[in-house]
Amino acid sequence: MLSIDKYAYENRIVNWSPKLKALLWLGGIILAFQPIQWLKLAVLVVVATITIYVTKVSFRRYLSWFYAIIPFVLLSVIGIVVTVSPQRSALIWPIKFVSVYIGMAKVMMPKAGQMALQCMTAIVCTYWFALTTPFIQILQVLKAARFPRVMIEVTMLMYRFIFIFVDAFDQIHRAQKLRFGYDSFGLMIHSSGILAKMLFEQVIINYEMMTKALDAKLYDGEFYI
Amino acid sequence: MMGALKKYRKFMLFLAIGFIYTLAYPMTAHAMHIMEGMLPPKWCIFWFVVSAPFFIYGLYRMHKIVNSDIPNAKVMLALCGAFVFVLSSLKLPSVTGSCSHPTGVGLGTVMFGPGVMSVLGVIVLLFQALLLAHGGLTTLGANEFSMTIVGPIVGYAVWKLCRAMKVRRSISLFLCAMFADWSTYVTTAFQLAIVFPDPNGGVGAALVKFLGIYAVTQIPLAIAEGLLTVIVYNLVISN
Amino acid sequence: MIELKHLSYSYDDRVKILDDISLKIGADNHKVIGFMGHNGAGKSTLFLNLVGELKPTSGEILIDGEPVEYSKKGLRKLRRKIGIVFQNSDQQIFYSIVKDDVAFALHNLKVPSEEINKRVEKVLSELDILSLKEQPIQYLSGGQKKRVAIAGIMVIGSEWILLDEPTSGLDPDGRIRMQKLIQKLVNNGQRIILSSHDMDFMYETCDYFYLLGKGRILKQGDKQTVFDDEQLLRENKLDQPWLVKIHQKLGLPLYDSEQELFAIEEKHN
Amino acid sequence: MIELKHLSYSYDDRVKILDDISLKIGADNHKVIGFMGHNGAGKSTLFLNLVGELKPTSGEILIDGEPVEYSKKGLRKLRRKIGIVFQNSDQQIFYSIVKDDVAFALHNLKVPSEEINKRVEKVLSELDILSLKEQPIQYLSGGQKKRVAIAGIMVIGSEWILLDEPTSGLDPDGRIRMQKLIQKLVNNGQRIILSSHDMDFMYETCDYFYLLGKGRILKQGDKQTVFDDEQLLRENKLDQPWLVKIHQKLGLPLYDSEQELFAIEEKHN
Repeated sequence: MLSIDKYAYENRIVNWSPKLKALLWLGGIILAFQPIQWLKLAVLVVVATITIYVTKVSFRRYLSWFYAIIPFVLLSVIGIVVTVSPQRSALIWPIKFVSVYIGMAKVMMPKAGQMALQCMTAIVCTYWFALTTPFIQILQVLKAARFPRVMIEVTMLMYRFIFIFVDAFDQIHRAQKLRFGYDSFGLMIHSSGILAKMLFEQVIINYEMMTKALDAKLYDGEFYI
Repeated sequence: MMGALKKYRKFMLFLAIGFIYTLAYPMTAHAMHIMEGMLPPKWCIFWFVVSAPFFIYGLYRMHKIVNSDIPNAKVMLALCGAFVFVLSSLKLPSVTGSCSHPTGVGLGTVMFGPGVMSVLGVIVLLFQALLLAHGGLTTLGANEFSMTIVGPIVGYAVWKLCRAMKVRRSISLFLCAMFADWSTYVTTAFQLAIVFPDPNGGVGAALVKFLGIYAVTQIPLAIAEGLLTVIVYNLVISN
Repeated sequence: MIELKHLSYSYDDRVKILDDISLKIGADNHKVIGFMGHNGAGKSTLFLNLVGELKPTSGEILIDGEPVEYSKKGLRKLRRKIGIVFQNSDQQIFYSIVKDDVAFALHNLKVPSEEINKRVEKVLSELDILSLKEQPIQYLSGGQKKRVAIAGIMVIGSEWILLDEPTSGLDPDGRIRMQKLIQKLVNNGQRIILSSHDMDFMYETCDYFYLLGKGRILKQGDKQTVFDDEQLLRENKLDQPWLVKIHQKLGLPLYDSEQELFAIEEKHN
Repeated sequence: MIELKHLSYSYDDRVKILDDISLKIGADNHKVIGFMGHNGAGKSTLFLNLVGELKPTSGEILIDGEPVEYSKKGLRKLRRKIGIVFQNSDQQIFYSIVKDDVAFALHNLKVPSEEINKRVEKVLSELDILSLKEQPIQYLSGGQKKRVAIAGIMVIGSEWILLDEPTSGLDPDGRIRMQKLIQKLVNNGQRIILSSHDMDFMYETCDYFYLLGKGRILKQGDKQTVFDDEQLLRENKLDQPWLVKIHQKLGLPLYDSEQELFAIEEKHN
């Protein structure tokens, strides 16, 4: 589930300063937002290539991280270009609907294309950052950016606990699936409910045990960062 | 476990209510996320600025809680946050063929007061952007506003209203879940509409378009989540 | 019979957790088959492949001569043939009352409720926990919970049951009861595949063994064959059962179980 | 020395989980003390009383002659003397990088950071996990996490360390390493209290034993004394270690460990 995290610890530039990586990310984002279109495209290709090289990730797996988001980008593009107009000539693929036409607005096409390109370039840059910077280093960036201490402490703990919950989630989900708990829509809703309830119980069980463990470690109210 | 339940009876009750809120604020994370790079810089900044006061208020509340008499409140906050994050990966099928993911942000709202969730919400969004590759860093402010500010406030208001009108608990939950969800998506649609107005109909027409697009995924999802909420509520209560 | 043909599995395209494994499980009428290997040797990955939770990267699995199909229907068929009980009972018991939990799979399969009741009762009595039927789970001991978890799978009526570390967390008494339970299941016609770090338990319980290491089958055979090579076991972070040790080092005969040893040796004295 | 005087504990004022226990732990220079008992016999409750997580319903605990104070300061003092490692490693690791988590307790003690680094490195190398120093916790194996959890307590340098089921989930190799580790801790001057269901492990590792049942101490003594009574162990759902069994039933001498048995018997042959 959290395969990105694993790559973040094993890439070629894991030891670079996280602040430098954050600055490079910012640079990439600025390039994605600047107006020259070919430069965006160049950044997209270059950063994607670099990412695959430094993380040693297979091209197929790299692409797989885009599957989930491309539908949403497309959906937004459709939202931008589809319009209703009385003039047939302003539209691509017009469909007559009563007295007006529904279709894609010609004037919006370049804008939609630019938005899609900008979006993809920015996503590629953020992936580069996420895949080369372990979350522990991101905490250092947050610290350097003077985020409040208590927020960083909670973030740090949350990062650790997420893996405990993911484990529990996987185990419960798998056990349900093997007992046919997800074989229909109704069963899926029901089983998801049980799963959520069981995870919720984990919050309490873990809290109880962790309280004891904190005492054993002489915890005094502060997590050092 | 049972020992724990008995010992923490009051605390458990508190948690149980919080949990129900969690599912009652089914911010549909992935479908509702505005992707990285989709908003122009000035709008990114605008939404960061708009969300900032809520965030700062959240931090203030968080400090209060940490300094209150809840033992190890930081651990509790982080456990709730991790729970919310993992719940957000619970897959529900949606009409678009891909999967939408409900996520709750409400647990902390009731446990620790309304403000805290804006901080925990930011952290969850950060994890989603960096560990799951969903959403984005530049659009974090905009997503924060729709999901952890508007959604919870509307959901909370609906819940309060239903309870005041003595609507049955399960129906209240159902409505609360749906309205929290819908208000989030209305906000997101609005955020996109002002950036990408329709060439013929302007912002208003664009809003209708984006609402229409999201409605396709959101209506069945909201119903599924409403059901889930009621089921989990019954499971927690029957224990 | 379960047959693996050149089965390989890798999580990330880099390291092969299972590397070209070919074997036939349950040939020659073996009833309790043991998989041994150190932590991380690939046992769990293999088990998850066997129940269709993971799809082999290459190679295939045949059940009674038919290749497994990874369609929804195919998987459903597979899971009615092979059930699995995981190590952690708490993560596979979903209801608070024993009988409700055991009935979970049957409800999902839309079995009529009289039939469900009958089958649940039958399984519970086979596992000697009929008295727990109406009990809340949270007051059960570790051994009892383990039985409930097993009941939840057994009720499906699958031919094979995979048990992952069935003795973990049990006290010595629970361990002995688990051994007896497995024997009883086998007598009822059930076939078992298990993995455990408890060498003595494995030795006394299984009748055929596979030693898994570095994603490959390093050795297979009956007790004598597999536990004979102390060096190989050591290399794989395992150990010989004490019955084998006293056979090899003290020159005593090799006994199949403690009971046998003491029964026979007592006669001698 | 840890002394319990008429210690009783009850969660709900009805059932006494611990019932008027009086004993002196660590008298006569015992270094590794084992508590045995079936699931639910009260071992965990006793351990939680020893580290001040639970306050005795009646009776008291004395550490080196001084009664435990249940003020914040008193408890802190107690926990610097007695550390505890729980069974589930995940619930006692709070940082995502090994060295950060091990350093946690030292930060809480306000130890200066160069000193912290030194002590963390020392502990990690003693536990043979120095190579894991910079590793993220989430990708470690169960056995490695266990070591990190132990390191996090060891680093405090407390006189006593309580280990609850230290071998659960470990493969035979991990089990042997745990045994060696405990020996190492003892050589460093630390004293260990442990509980485990693994009788063979207990037998070889501990030098003094308490048998807990129904909230009372049913028996105490060294190996010979405690494991001698097969009947009593059975009644408490426990078992004899195999070294004791072959001594009693085959008439071999009673050896302290496997190594000893085989070393001596080899000489004979």
